[in-house]
Amino acid sequence: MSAQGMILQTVASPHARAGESVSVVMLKVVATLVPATVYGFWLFGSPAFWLWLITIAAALVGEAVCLRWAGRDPLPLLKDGSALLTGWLLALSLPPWAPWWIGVVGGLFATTLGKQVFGGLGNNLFNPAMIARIALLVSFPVQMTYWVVPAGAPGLFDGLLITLGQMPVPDAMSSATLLGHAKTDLARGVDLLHTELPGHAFNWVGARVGSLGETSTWLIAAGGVALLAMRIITWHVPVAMLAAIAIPAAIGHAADPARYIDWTTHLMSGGAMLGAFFIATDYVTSPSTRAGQVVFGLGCGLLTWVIRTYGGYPEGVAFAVLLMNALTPAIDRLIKPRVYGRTFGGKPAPLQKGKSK
Amino acid sequence: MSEYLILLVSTALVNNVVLVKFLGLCPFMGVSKKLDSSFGMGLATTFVITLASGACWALEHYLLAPLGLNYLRILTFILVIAAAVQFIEMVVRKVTPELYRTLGIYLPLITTNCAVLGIPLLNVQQANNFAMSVMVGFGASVGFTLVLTMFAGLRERLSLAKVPQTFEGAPVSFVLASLLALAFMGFSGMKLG
Amino acid sequence: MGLRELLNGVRWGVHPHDDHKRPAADVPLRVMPLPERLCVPLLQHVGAPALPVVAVGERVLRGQLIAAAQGSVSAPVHAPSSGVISAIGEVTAPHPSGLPFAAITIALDGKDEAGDALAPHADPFSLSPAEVSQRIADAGIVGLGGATFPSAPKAQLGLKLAVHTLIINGGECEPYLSSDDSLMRVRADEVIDGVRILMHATGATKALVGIEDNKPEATAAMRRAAEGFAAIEIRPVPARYPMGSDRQLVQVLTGKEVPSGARTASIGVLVNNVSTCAAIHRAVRAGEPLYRRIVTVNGGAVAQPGNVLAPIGVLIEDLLAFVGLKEAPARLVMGGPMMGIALPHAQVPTVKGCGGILALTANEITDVAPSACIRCGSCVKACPMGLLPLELSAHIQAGEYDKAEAKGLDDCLACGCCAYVCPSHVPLVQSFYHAKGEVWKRAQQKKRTEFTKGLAQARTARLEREARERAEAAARRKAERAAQQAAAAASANTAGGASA
Amino acid sequence: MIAPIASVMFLGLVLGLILGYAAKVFHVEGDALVEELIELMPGTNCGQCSFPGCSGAANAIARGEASVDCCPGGGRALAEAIAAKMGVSLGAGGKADSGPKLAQVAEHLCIGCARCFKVCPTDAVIGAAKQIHGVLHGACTGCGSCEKECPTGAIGLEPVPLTLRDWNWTKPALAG
Repeated sequence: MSAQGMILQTVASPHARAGESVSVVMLKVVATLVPATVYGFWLFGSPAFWLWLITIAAALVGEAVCLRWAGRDPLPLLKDGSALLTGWLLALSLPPWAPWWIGVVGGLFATTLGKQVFGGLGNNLFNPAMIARIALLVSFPVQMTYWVVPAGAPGLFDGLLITLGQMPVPDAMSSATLLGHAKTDLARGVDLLHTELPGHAFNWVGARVGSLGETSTWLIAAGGVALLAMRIITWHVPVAMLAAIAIPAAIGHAADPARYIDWTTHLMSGGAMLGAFFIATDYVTSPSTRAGQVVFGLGCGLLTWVIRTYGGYPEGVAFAVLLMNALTPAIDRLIKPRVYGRTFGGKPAPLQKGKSK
Repeated sequence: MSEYLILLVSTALVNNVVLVKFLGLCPFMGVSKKLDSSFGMGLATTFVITLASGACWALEHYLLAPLGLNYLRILTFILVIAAAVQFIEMVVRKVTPELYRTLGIYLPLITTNCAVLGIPLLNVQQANNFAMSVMVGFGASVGFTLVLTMFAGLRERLSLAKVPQTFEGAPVSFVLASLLALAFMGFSGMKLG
Repeated sequence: MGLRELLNGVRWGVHPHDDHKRPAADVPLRVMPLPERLCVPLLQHVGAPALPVVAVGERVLRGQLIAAAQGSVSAPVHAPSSGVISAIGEVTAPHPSGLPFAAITIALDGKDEAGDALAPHADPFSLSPAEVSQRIADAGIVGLGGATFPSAPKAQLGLKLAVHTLIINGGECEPYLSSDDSLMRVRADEVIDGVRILMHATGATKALVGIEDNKPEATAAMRRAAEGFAAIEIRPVPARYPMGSDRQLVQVLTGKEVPSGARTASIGVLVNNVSTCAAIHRAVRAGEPLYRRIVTVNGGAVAQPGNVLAPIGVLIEDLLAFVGLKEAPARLVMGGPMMGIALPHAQVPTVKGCGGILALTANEITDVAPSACIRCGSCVKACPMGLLPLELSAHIQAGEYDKAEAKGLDDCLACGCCAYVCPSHVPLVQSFYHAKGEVWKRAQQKKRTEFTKGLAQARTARLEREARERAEAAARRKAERAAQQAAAAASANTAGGASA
Repeated sequence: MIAPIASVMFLGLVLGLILGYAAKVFHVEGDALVEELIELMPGTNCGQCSFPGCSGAANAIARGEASVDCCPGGGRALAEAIAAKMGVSLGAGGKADSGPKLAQVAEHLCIGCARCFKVCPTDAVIGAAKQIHGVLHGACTGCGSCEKECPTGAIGLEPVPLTLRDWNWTKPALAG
């Protein structure tokens, strides 16, 4: 009996698989973002919707063009949903009435220079949505800090004109975010006890100035809890990050309320919730061990607070996440789980004889 | 004391020598393929910059300024730096031959690292006192080491990634460096205290 | 970390939603009728292959020795039934490569005539531990859980290292398989007696039988059988794959970890499978060598799945013909779905360590093309050894085997948890198999280089010595010649002088 | 005029003295690299790398004149060990490993001239003059020295047949 030519399949075990596919995971994340996004559309009207659509389309186009250029079939890879998620997250972090080209440039930047240059999904070193947001913020500071109050949502067509820059936005609509306002006042020498917040700067329900991801804090947090419940993310990154924002904020505010914003405002403002549950938990760019994720989350939170409090920019979540992304390989290298039968240093565990219990 | 701490943070992060001032890019691109060797490079450069900052301050204040030989500044500074590099080269060769071989030409090339000459010159320009000069040198080199090891860690991971052929090697490293610089923009305009 | 892990304290591994063990586990044990021929392999264990002691054409009887153990770590092979040796040659091995290995083919005559049994002993406890071990060795018993390490040298090692606890592995954590379960249900007394004999052979004072809590019938039967033996404790353990791995079971039952690279005996425990214990009972009490075992035949393509008592060496096609097939299987697997071997075809014999044959349908194997790793960390959470499968795999892909080794490749059990949970369907286990093979190859190469280096040095030394000896001999001859000439000259001189 | 010259001279002198002293303290004996490389080499001096013996190859590698994978006997394992010592990275592909080959005697061609016997660096060829030779596979390095000596072409390198023990899984191809 010869073995030649009889091998049907040389496949390694296991012969069963349980893992949910990548696209299912991505679509579940997207699904948890839907309530917050819809609430944002309701608050800011159709310009927000058009910008969201344009940003996602640009992200998908960027991904497809790169894949085609690399000689791969784009369609099956677009279906993994990662470019959709990237575009969506970027759209949630933009000023809702930003002009169309902000969405186009951001979406393209995110999937091309942020991701495909490094080899596509799984190989990018920085969170694509945040790197695009930062690139936009640094390059177009005026458009990226032009916020509107959530009032008088225009119709679909008017909204499209606003997004396309064909209709001027009334001055009365423009405002500053809470964090931005506080930063400006502190820089002018007005302390926080005497600052006068403009209307719509803060609202517990969420009808306030900001990006889609900032206003609907509760819905974002609810989406995050849903992700936790579906076991797509673990508690390590979000809890560590929120704690590392809240604890220094609480200490600072207790020490000097005129200089430091209190911790609830910190958590409810900017991209704290979106960052903690959806951005910092990005699988690709965060550490792969539980302990590493805690360190990563703490770093994100602390840097967020430091940049918000001392930095030149009012909001620091995106910067903090990117800086910690850059440290992720180092964290993964330094913090490893203990291997069974080995010490934390990786040496075989010493023999310990004696009676068992 | 807090003044020096602020100086340290400001030179290490806010005015990072590599990502904000764009000095010392040669070793930043050259010796960032392996985390261990780039950390070694960082330590060697830290030694040279800190020593050179102190020595050049002394040179400036006790030799060049009193004798009015300001035009010899660059020449004498380079002399001091070259000597310090020679010294560290001998030490590295003796202590860790592997690191010596890995660093290769980049070890003697610390001499031409513009950050090394730039920081003593900056100190003279800003009329820092001795302690501040050393602190600026140390802070800048800590920033250099931090960014270099960060970058090396990223590149180590990148070496396992399937980068498109067009971008393989230097191009993707430059893209990566620019994205890292973007992230460091977060520290810009930081006012401590 | 989910609720289940919080409750049972086990944080590693996977818990398949459907373990596919039932209904096969609940079907009464069937005895397979004798096939026309059997191919009994010579290497069914870890160690040196057995050496045939019969010739082609010779008639053998059931239980007769047909191949003897070779060396200290080896096991003999016995004829499972009576018949004529029709060939001693190569058959396809139950191995993914489909390469052949040596086997003795017996054309059965169907009479099933018994040969002389090994000396049975009514009271094994009156024998010395060494004598018990000898009987275990003579019966060809190897670890039946799949590791197939010969049981006798293992028991002797336990005795030498003074182990205090026997861990009896009734985990059977692989989905689909229920051969140990079935054995414990119907032959619990044999298992418990085997445990007692093994305790005697190893000098252990205590035995912990770990049974996964998804086998309540087996646990109850074992509890009944163990009544009155205080030293034997039946302990249900959480059903979680890979509970049946010795290191994990030791950890759960004793709270201790086996140091990396060491055997369990080094911490005073010895792990044996329940089937091995039953085989030991039969060998020592009844003198029956190991020539048959319970095999689970299961999978979506099988018409009547269940447990079958089958002779060792039966061809898979005969076994499948006995249970019947509903459809052509998409894959044949020896062992469980997590760690089993995909067989090249059905003309492959079973071996002592084979506890299950699966005929899986295309739906069950769900082969999906791998996509890029998204670093989700599922594999890290699943790994029972605390490794980072995603990093190991990335290093292996880049050809950095040394880095993979430094990150614990040797500690990998190849249990398959990582690949099971991977959402990108990365073939992690194949990567690890490949890397382990590569590392082994290099170690062999290194050993070889050292050996040949020694040979080369010996040769250089020999050549030098020969050259020196030649030179010395030449010098000696020259000196002798010179001395002779001198002597001749001197004598001539004296003669001359005398004459002068 | 004097001041600049004197000060630069002074500076040079001081730094020179410090460096001179440091050179003494941190003196490195010989080239340890070559020694370490020789230690790694197979030591059979078969000459297949085209350098004079293993020490010659080690010197060439240390000088950077030979590639780290120049030794056919050592295979990829040796190439990797040398690459690690040299602090260079060996490409994932490197030289294609065609699998091990060992010397084999075609008995019907062998005339028992014992020439192969004399050149084998590891004494792997057995037999005496006028007798058919054999090869001890455990000792053969596959260097091929014997192949060139054989007048009848009876001895040559043959690939080793694949067995269960040597078979290995292929590296899986990944997408993405």
